[in-house]
Amino acid sequence: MTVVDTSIADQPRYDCRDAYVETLAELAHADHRIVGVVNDSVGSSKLNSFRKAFPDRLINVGIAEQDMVGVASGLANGGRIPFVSAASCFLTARALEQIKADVAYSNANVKLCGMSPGVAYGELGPTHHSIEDIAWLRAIANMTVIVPADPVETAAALRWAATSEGPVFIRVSRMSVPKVYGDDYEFELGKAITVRAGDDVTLISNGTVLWRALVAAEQLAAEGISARVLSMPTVKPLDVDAVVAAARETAGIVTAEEAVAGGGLGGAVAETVVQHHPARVSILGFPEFAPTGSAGYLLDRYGLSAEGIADAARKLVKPSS
Amino acid sequence: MTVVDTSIADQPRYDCRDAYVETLAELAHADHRIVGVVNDSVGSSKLNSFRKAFPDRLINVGIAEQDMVGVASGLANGGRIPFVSAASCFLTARALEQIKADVAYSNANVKLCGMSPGVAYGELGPTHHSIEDIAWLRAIANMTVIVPADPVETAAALRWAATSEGPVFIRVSRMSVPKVYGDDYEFELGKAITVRAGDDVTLISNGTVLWRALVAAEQLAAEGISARVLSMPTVKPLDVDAVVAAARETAGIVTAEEAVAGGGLGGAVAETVVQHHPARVSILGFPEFAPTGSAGYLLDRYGLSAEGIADAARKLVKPSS
Amino acid sequence: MTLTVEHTTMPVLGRLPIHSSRAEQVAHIAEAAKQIRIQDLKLVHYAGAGHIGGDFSAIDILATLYGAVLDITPETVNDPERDRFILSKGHVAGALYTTLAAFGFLPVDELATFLKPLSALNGHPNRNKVAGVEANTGPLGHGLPVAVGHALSAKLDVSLRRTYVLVGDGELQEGSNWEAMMAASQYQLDRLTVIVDRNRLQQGATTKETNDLDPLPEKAAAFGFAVVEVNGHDHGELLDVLSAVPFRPGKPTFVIAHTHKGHPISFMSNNVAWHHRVPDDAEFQQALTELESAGRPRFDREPV
Amino acid sequence: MTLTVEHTTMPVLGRLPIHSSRAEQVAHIAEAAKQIRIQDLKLVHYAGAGHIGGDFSAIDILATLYGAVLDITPETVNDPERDRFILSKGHVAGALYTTLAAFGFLPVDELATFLKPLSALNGHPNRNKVAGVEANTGPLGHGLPVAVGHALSAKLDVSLRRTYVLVGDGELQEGSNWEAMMAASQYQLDRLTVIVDRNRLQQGATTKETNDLDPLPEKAAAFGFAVVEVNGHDHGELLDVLSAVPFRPGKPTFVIAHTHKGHPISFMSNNVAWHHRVPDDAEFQQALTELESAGRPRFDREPV
Ligand SMILES: Cc1ncc(C[n+]2csc(CCOP(=O)(O)OP(=O)(O)O)c2C)c(N)n1
Ligand SMILES: Cc1ncc(C[n+]2csc(CCOP(=O)(O)OP(=O)(O)O)c2C)c(N)n1
Ligand SMILES: [Mg+2]
Ligand SMILES: [Mg+2]
Repeated sequence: MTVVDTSIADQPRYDCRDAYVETLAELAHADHRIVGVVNDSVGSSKLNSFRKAFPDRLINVGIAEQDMVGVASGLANGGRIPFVSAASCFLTARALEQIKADVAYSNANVKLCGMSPGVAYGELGPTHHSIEDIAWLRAIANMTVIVPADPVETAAALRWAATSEGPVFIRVSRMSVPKVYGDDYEFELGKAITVRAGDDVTLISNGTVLWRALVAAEQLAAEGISARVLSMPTVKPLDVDAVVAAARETAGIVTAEEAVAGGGLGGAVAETVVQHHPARVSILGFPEFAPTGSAGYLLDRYGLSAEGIADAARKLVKPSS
Repeated sequence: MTVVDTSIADQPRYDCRDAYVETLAELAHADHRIVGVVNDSVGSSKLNSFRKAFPDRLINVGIAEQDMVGVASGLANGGRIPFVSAASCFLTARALEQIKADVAYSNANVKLCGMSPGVAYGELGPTHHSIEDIAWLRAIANMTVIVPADPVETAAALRWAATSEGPVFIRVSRMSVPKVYGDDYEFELGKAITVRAGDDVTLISNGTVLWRALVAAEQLAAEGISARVLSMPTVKPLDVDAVVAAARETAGIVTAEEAVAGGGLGGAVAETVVQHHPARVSILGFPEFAPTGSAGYLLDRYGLSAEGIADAARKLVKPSS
Repeated sequence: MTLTVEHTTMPVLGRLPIHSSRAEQVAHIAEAAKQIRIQDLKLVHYAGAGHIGGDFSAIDILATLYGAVLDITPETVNDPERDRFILSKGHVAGALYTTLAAFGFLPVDELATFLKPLSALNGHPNRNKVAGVEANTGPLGHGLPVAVGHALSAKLDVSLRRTYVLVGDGELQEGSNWEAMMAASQYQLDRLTVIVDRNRLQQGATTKETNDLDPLPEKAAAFGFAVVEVNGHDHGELLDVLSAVPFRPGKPTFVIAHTHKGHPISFMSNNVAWHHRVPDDAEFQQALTELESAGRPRFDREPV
Repeated sequence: MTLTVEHTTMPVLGRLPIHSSRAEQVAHIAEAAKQIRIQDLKLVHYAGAGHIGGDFSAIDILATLYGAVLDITPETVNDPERDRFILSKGHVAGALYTTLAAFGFLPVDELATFLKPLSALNGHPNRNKVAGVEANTGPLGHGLPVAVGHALSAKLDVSLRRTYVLVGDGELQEGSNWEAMMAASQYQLDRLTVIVDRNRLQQGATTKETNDLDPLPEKAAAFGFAVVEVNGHDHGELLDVLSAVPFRPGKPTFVIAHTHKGHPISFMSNNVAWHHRVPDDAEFQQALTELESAGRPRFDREPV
């Protein structure tokens, strides 16, 4: 598979919701069982064109997330494949027991699509920041958790989800990102992708932060530090082998994600290394409710920029006295 | 502080809900601001006597957990100190957005008491098992997470919570436990307690599993393995120094908790060691939705027995080839 | 006390031929309900756990549904076009398992595993383990949204299959139900029937003392449902109403089934203590005697 | 375009003396509402974000509450006995901040920090950062339970302080509200007033197309509230109703304020596109002209 890696910061940027709706429409054309389920989030999920194409197959339950997820479970019982599309903050916080009981424990064939996750809602504040979603859903048994990094991976993950049986949570980013992958990319569940080879230190990332990790690796290369960059779209189940190899072969691991620092990707990596091959891990993420600021401002503020990631990597390679 | 340590398995057992209601009544007598808030859980929280003593100060909103937590936040706005008492599974899963927005982010002076947590509800099944609560609440900023190990610690933590300002989550165990602490115990937030000294390996535990870790340490001692046992009532904020010392001074750490394996105490310890002093950690907990069985059966089945903990410790001390 | 196969004595009753008379159907349901109660009493007594009050409140409804209303049999339990029944008040799993066994979905002697390690018969129903269970319930307020989802799927399929969901009255304090009712009405799901087990008791007290549901008919009507009230222990009334839905084209139906928790046992009936109390030996014997004594137990609807 | 202090031109209006006549109060509220709209328009236009449709729908209600109804002033903002107002539809934070500034709770020029890095004026209100904000809202369906909690605290204190909460109509699709309403009625919280901004639009469509709330008066009445309907842009009606609560002793009050999103701007009013659209330069100028033009904008209640 091709990885787009030259001066990624200068590439055009994409809102992954566009890939989401395109792919959903493509899937819905091919499989009549696919339906959308939303909470007054037709616009914010960019599903206007989908509704036009499939007026009966977009179920809008209104502003009612518990009902939304319960309804999705019932639709699955009736043989449908529901894609629930709602702001990730409300989907996961408001309907968590439905996700646990009606989807995960019931093993219902429901695809939960958390739109505009992380701090995409910037100035709308912590109530709208969905930084806990990964930690919350990772704690639930029988739940697959996927955090795609670009439009290509978003589309590929959705296609995979549509044809695999069972509960899946996919984050669909709003904050625009360059393409990391070529169009030949195929999603494989539970597999890390080495998007850049390296031996000194490992950067593990996903979602909107992955390309920043690639830029960080370039900066580090200029200083003679060879950083391996692992794309980790599947947070659960985690690619244990890739993490253990990184722990074994490099000086340490930096995890960087648009999420709370702990419990999510960073937590999963930490739990893996301590149980298989103890190593230093620097976990980047949000340590508190963010103050007012745009998404970009907040990422920078909490070290989720290329500079912040490179800094964390430097400290692992050359620990200060 | 005294630690009760001789043949703890033979000591009388206590349901920590009894300490809970006794302490709550004592606190309510001393401070008129204290009120209880429940979701038809007067009986399951053992609050019948409290209701008799303070008929107006036990607010039963009915079977409505979202409302329960929102109401608690409003009561705090009015100057009250609400202790929300509800089965931990429903309190945390059903009202998670209220916990995040109305309590944690609002910095409301609300005490969330998760009754009958873990697998206490045994045969009632995964919908009633509250094994994710610690991971879920730990991911929320500005949230203190406390998991007391016995009636003494439950009472002490409640007294602490009543006089400290801000959001607190306390698990109140139903599954009966022997006393680990003497009556002179005082709760200190964010501090581990070395309930047994040791140099070979460290067992970190809390809640209903702590006494099992003590029994495991005795079994290990009989084999010449000196196990340090750290009681970790505060999962958040974690006692970083105690964890780092354990990582530095012993061959590895076993974490054992009545919770999902990952994201909770084990996750917090893993994240701490990888960032401060990489070491082996064996994380014990539930890896899946449990099958039918009593609480005791399930703890044993998933290695949360003295034997299971001792086994994990042995593997750390003498790694098999 | 341990539950063993010796305690699983219930005959398998199955369904009557489709063209049986109403009187035959009602008699059959009555016999089924009696046998299910006797068996369920044994389950709870010997297993030492269960929710007998809510079980006995709901058994006449369950027996009517599985005995004569639902288009579902052990053979069609996976047929996509089967009717769906969702037990939202999942704490009465024991009553559901016993009912499923009575109608052949489950071997009667499997009831002996109720609550035992690794049994399929958990304290709350699991659809992945028990044929005939449509939803994993237990937390209250989940079944109605799931039922709405299923009714929507039927509507999308232009199918005539029906969806029934049984909710507790205390359970209706959960807001998720009202979200689902608004949606059901918006989508005009007239093949959806919500049955409320209106026993006026919840876990710790009466609904009135806790968080009154009344005026419940007005609430349901204002949320767009056609409302019908029945005696929830009268098999004839239940049969007539549950097989006649929908009552108003375009509207989902809300059946308020007036019941007593613990019905018809003299010392359990309408007594909140029996939400999850387990009968001791003497209580067990007395309850068994009352159930086995001839005649159909009387239930007079309370003045509301 | 950047928001600067130059754009924060609103006069501080404060409260009239207590014994002012009703006519004086109404005129004062009208002037305040006008100034708040002009200022809020500038905030949204220059900051490039906000929810102007919902802001303009609610401003007459906010101006009436802070201008003449609530027993709260900048001096008593921490007084335990103050009335509480909770903005449940937290997405109209801009309208709330501007209202708070108009009545002296917040320096007018601090409005220039709206949405800027580290500003206290977040896109949704934060009670820990802005004096006068009682609850951190933003996710819908949170304010009403919190208001019930506060009203309960007042009742426990045997206090006469009142609690008002403003909810969106789309917001009422959240079940948490109905849980809270049942509890409010159970606890007879007659010093609690729920005001619904009944603009019949939500984020993406009309309420009717999405998940119809009607018959809303019947729903609220069945949930135990005294229901009153008002023209939500008529300051006199709002003043009369909001200061007269409770209407039925022992019952909480449900005020359905009929409004238009975007009122009174010709091209915004009742237009769903303006949920969170930002006026461009031409639109800004036209809206400003319409607001500044003399006379009180007319609002005729729609036939329901
Ligand atoms: C979300 C949730 N909260 C609390 C409970 C605990 N609980 C189990 S049964 C019950 C009472 C139910 O009362 P009702 O719905 O009236 O049922 P019935 O009277 O038929 O037993 C409660 C509160 C639960 N199962 N789920
Ligand atoms: C729990 C939740 N779900 C979804 C949203 C997204 N959202 C913000 S405003 C809005 C529409 C609100 O409509 P309404 O309550 O009628 O308010 P108004 O018309 O006054 O703007 C939605 C769906 C939210 N803020 N919270
Ligand atoms: Mg009941
Ligand atoms: Mg509206």
